[in-house]
Amino acid sequence: RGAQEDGVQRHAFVFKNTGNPYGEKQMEGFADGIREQGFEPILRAPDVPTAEAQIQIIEQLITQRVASISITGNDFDALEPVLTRARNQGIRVLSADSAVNPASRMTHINQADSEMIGRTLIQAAYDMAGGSGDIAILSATSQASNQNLWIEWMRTELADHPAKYRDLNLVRVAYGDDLRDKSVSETEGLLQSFPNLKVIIAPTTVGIAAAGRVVTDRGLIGQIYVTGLGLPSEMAEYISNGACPYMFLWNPIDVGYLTAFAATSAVDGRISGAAGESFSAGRLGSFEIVAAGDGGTEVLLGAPFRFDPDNIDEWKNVY
Amino acid sequence: MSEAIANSDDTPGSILELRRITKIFPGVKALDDVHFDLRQGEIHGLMGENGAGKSTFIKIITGVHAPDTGEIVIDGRKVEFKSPIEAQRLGVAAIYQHVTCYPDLSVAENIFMGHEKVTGLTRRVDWKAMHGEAQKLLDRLDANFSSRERMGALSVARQQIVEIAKALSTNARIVIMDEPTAALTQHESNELYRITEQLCDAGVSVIFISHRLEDIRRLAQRVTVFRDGRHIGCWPVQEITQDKLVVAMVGREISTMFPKRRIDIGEEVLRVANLTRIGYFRDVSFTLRQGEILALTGLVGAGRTEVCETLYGIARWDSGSVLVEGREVTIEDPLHALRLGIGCLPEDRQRQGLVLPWEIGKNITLPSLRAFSRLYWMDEDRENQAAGELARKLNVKASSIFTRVLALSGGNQQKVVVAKILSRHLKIIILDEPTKGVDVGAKAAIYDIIGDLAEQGYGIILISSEMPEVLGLSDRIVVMKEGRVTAQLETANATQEQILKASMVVDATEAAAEVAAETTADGSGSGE
Amino acid sequence: MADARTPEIRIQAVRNWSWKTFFFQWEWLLVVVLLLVVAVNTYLSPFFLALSTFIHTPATFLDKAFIVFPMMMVIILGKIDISVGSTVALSAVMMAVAYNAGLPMPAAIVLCLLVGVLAGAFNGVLIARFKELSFVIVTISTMMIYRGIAYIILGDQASGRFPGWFSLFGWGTVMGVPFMLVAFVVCAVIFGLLLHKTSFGRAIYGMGHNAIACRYSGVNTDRILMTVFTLNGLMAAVTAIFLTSRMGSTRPNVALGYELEVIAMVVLGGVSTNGGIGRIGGPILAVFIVGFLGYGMGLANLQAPIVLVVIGLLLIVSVLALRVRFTIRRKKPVV
Amino acid sequence: MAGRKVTFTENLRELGLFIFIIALGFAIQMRNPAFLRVSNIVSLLTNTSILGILAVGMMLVLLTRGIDLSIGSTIAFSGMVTALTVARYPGMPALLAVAQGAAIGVVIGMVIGVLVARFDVLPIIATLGMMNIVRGLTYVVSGGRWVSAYQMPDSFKALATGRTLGINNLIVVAIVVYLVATYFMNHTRTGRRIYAVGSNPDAAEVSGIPKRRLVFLVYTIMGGLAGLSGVLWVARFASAQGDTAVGYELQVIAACILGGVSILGGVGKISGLLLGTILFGILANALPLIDVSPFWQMGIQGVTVLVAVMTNAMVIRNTERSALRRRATM
Ligand SMILES: Nc1ncnc2c1ncn2[C@@H]1O[C@H](COP(=O)(O)OP(=O)(O)OP(=O)(O)O)[C@@H](O)[C@H]1O
Ligand SMILES: Nc1ncnc2c1ncn2[C@@H]1O[C@H](COP(=O)(O)OP(=O)(O)OP(=O)(O)O)[C@@H](O)[C@H]1O
Ligand SMILES: [Mg+2]
Ligand SMILES: [Mg+2]
Repeated sequence: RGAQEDGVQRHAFVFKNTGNPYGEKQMEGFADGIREQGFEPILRAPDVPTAEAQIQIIEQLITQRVASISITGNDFDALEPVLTRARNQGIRVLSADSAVNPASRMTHINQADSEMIGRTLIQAAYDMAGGSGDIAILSATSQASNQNLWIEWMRTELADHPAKYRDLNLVRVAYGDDLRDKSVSETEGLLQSFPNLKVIIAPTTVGIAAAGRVVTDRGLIGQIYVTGLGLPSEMAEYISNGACPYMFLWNPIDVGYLTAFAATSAVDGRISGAAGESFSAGRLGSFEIVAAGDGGTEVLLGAPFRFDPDNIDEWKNVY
Repeated sequence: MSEAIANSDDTPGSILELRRITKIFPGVKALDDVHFDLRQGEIHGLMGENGAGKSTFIKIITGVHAPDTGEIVIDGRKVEFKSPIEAQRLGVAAIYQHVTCYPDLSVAENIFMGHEKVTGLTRRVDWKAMHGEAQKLLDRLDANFSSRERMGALSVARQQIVEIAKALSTNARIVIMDEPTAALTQHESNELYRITEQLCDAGVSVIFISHRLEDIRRLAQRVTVFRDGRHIGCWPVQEITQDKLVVAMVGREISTMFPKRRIDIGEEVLRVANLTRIGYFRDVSFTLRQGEILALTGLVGAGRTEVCETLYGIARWDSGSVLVEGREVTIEDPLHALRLGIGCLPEDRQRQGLVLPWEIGKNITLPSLRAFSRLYWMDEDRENQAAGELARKLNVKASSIFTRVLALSGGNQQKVVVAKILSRHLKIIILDEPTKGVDVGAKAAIYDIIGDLAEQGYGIILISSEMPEVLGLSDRIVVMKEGRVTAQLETANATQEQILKASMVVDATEAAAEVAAETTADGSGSGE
Repeated sequence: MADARTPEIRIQAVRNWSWKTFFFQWEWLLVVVLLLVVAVNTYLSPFFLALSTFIHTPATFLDKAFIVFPMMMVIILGKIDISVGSTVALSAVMMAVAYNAGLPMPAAIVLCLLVGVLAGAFNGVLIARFKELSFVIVTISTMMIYRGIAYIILGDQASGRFPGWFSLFGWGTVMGVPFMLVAFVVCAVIFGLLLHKTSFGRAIYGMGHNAIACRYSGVNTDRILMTVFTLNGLMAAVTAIFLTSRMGSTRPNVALGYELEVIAMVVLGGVSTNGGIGRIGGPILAVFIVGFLGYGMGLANLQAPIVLVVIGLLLIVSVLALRVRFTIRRKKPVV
Repeated sequence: MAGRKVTFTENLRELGLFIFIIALGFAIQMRNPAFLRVSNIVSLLTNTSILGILAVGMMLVLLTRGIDLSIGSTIAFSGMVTALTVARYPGMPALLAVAQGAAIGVVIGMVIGVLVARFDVLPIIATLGMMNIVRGLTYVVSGGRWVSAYQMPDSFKALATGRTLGINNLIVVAIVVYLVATYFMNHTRTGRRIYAVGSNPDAAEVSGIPKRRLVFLVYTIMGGLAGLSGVLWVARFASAQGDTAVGYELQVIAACILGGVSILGGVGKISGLLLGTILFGILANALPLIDVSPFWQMGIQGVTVLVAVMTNAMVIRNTERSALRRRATM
């Protein structure tokens, strides 16, 4: 199954949209992982980050009778009908990086524990603010499910330790829609509205770079700090100049690579997506499927990696 | 007739000559082997029926169209124009039949577009010089508006004056005027005659196209007639009688332009009392009865069109009242007016009257789509039949009702607009300059139609600036000036002088008093 | 005196039909392009040439095609409606929220249509009543307003959990043919007749060429304008139903950018943005050209940027072909 | 006589918009006193300057009855190519990079110009097609990558952050563009002829105005300004992405129309354009300042735009009516 005339199994990866280096790296990792096992990867991404466009791509993959589809969802629920159709045709469906709902996937490859990300970012902000001051969040779009989950955990962290965070005020969650110009306007709005602002947490690659840019431009380095989740290449400048003392991210290549092995294991029948199963993932070693917060199961890649002035130079050319 | 080729060839002083010109449009031979010559300082009239090929001929001289065969000779040298600019450089300027202006720009810019005045060194537009020059030209034409005015805000007649100023501004040696008087009143036409003669005295040669015999009689030294794209003849104006000219143009005799019919005037169908639209007209009152032809006349800009458009629901009146068959009405929009039985032939047939890219038939049935459809579903067979009948009745010249109106000559276009009105059952018909730009033959036909309509019991309001038309057709005359009625006269005892006086006097109330003193009958009261 | 060469022409009321004018039509070019697309796709992917491709895949691109019909009317009128994508989002969100608030699903669907109608009518009223406002600015601002309302209602949430039968709109079949395709054909017939066979359609074409003359001729231009924009809203709501059914849930940012895709298809179909010109067949062919092109290139796993470039080229090249045809046929008159 | 009056009312076209902007500014100031602070005004102007530059080009296009939907893509493409170039050759002078970006835009504009002016392709189709093509090419040249801040030399980034005479460079560029455009449109023959072409293309042809050449010129200028904006955009955000400025064209067109430019051609003034752009700048800048839920932002923006144009329409209606009344009493 999943074979063209020449009999090579084909595995597809669908990212959110084209022209996104983070996605390119994930696809690159996925392709490496699939080729390593002697199969053929298919890498797809629509030109706009919408669920509607992904549905079309999945329909095309179904027609091609691929063995598996791994998807970075643009919508948690909206892909369920088409993915169900794919599964009914015997195609194995997984999600990676940004989940689709448990009913439409076998399992989800999670870059890192959402709880850990949320809590770590608040701790970083606490650290940068020196324990007191205003903090604000600059997110992507208001419906990005990843971001919303992380923000939820940030709020939980603040609520869990009221004494520790007594002087730390989360003043606003702003949305830059992953657009450069809007992210800059929103950042400037935050600066103007909250004179006491100390830290901006931006759990999105476009947002964090835009915030770093504004802080650098305004000569606010040392007064206002930026942290969050960003691409090392985008953030290298602001980590070096001190606008962002440190930030986090996982390795997208590894996310793709791990997904590749999960996909082939699912096609082989080695895993069914139930918690407790495990499979080996080439150079990354062995992974176990665990229960996820959304009621489905997931595979955790590991803790997010911390990028700071000491290590940024070796990573900025990687991704 | 066609052998009557008079003055031909190299008469000394001939500055423009066209030989054996043929121009074929898809399906139409617009010009067929015509020739023409123009002498230094001459005013040369060019006449012919609608669609005879006059405008096409002009466009060949100005380089807009290239002839299929034939040659153009200027100053004894053969020339070939690749674009209108080349013709301009050789001193040819034209005032086109359909005003070609830039409605969003100022009058001065309209005049100088294409040959703007620039400052010497920086080559920037010299606004001051342009406005100064433009104002001078306008003053020379006795125009009472500013060169800074926006072109689009001017009436058609004033735009025409700007067009003339534009032609003057190029210092052309050959000026071609394609029906310049079509939109002008008698008074304004006189001004135009004066200007044209001035030009000739300065050595400029003029080709003057007109459907008005008096224009040619008054101005031209020679007259050339085209018919169906062919050259019929060229005569010195003194040597040809009016009747012969008409025969040359139409190919048959037209017995009487204004056949006097005796029509019984019936009930009052329309009463307008103290109608006012602020800024446009004020206290306009008149009545109209079945079978009556009421002429509305006055100078351009007197507000006649505005009054009629208000009656037709294009605009709302601010105060006053309108009674249709004794019932007071409000008129929301043209549809409403049509339902009340009021129809209108608008002033600007290309913009307001026709869907130019459409076929003749579709245009004719546009006002009565309802009648040809059941529950919105069109009955095209019935529609085509009806359209065909109307087109035949008005003698529209085209091969079929599926010809696009775009390709028709002005007069035939006008007939299509008339056919549109006839497609509905109405009581009152407003005709705003129905014979503007229409040839003698078609004019006679339209007069005939107007007579027929009156006979059938329609009440007709005829806006016209042509004195013979007003006096020859109407039963009663209302004269307007600057938005007020200055006189109401019975045609039977009205004179041209009376009308002119009422339309030009300085003070309207004074004029009303003056005219009232002279006339015996009071127009508005005579109905009861 | 009477010239033998000018007999009194009796104007005819019968149309001359000729093969030449019949084949000199834009639609034939589109047919050729469509066949070309099929040929290229067959070459690119072994999966393309199958009956199922022609019967089942249209469902993947037909959702927005429902707006093509009323948008065609809007463009024939010489206007453009940029707010349709937002109207889709707003009516979808209203439907989902109403259903989840306890309204029975059929009622929610009616509400969806109603919202579309209201949104379209609001555009229409503004454009008809405020003549000095450009339709572009009106529909750009309602584009923001409608989607803005959707955001206000649903915020960052998605809403769905529709009853099972609702998915039949997008996924169901009638005798093996997808319901969406059937619905599309029905709409095509209805709109085709509306446009070409009724007085309403006639008036739309007339207004596209010369709205002033139509008003002088007693056409109720305001009402036609409002009706057409309302139809546009209605069909946007129909799209919302199919789209939501296919996605099983909805959120405020669905159907982003649909307006330009729809306009592109209408324009490719030979409808002139100058107004007055275009026949129903063109946009229908354009829907399938663009749809199959995207689908076939997807089957061949070509990357999105390539697909973008090809669709752009298609748009320009096919219109260039039209231009060349025109320059052969006639020289443009001046004045 | 009446002439003076008419031109007077026509100069008031943008009065309503002006009043509206003042009122809006006042209302925002009440909510957040930071609004009229100098630093905020500067950031507002900085962020609006690119929109303003593009609006000038779009006005020219709209004046000729055209439209350009491709500028978002042109910005992305020129920005991307320029960013790739400076990343490869960090020693390249910044002004050369600007020239390169503008040149790329000019070439794209010329292609559109040829399609529209020479082959009579409807502008909406030509630019819709180019929008897709150029966007696709942007992804192709970048290979899906972004160019990041650390890859760009400081001199390049300083294009957007540096100052000239104490004013941010972006604002300076925008001011220069406006001054040049004002002179060009009001005092050169070419500028006036662009108005003429849009006002009546057929008449333009008869009076010997090189219509096609002007249409070509207009798209070329638009392309050049979009290319320039692409470089400024990339320098300003210190990052080049494939999806830069997606959908930006609609904002630019909206700003133009808000500023009184007619898509029917021939009508539009630089002064109105300025007001339209500033209103959009305020909308983008002020909503983050006053504490509204992000979910309300888009709706508020839409309503503001609609109310702004309606206010303007009302003011025009009223001035015209009172002008009529005055005329009637004369
Ligand atoms: N661009 C064109 N394409 C096709 N036919 C045309 C075109 N221009 C003119 N014609 C046709 O050529 C013939 C001559 O038209 P022309 O406009 O020269 O007449 P005219 O003598 O000026 O009439 P009028 O007195 O009504 O202005 C008409 O039959 C007209 O339909
Ligand atoms: N005093 C005035 N000042 C400026 N414009 C005026 C004035 N009076 C009338 N107009 C305008 O001049 C134009 C001519 O008016 P209108 O068409 O009603 O006159 P008319 O008698 O029908 O003349 P025409 O013979 O041109 O049809 C109208 O557009 C009107 O708005
Ligand atoms: Mg003529
Ligand atoms: Mg009039």
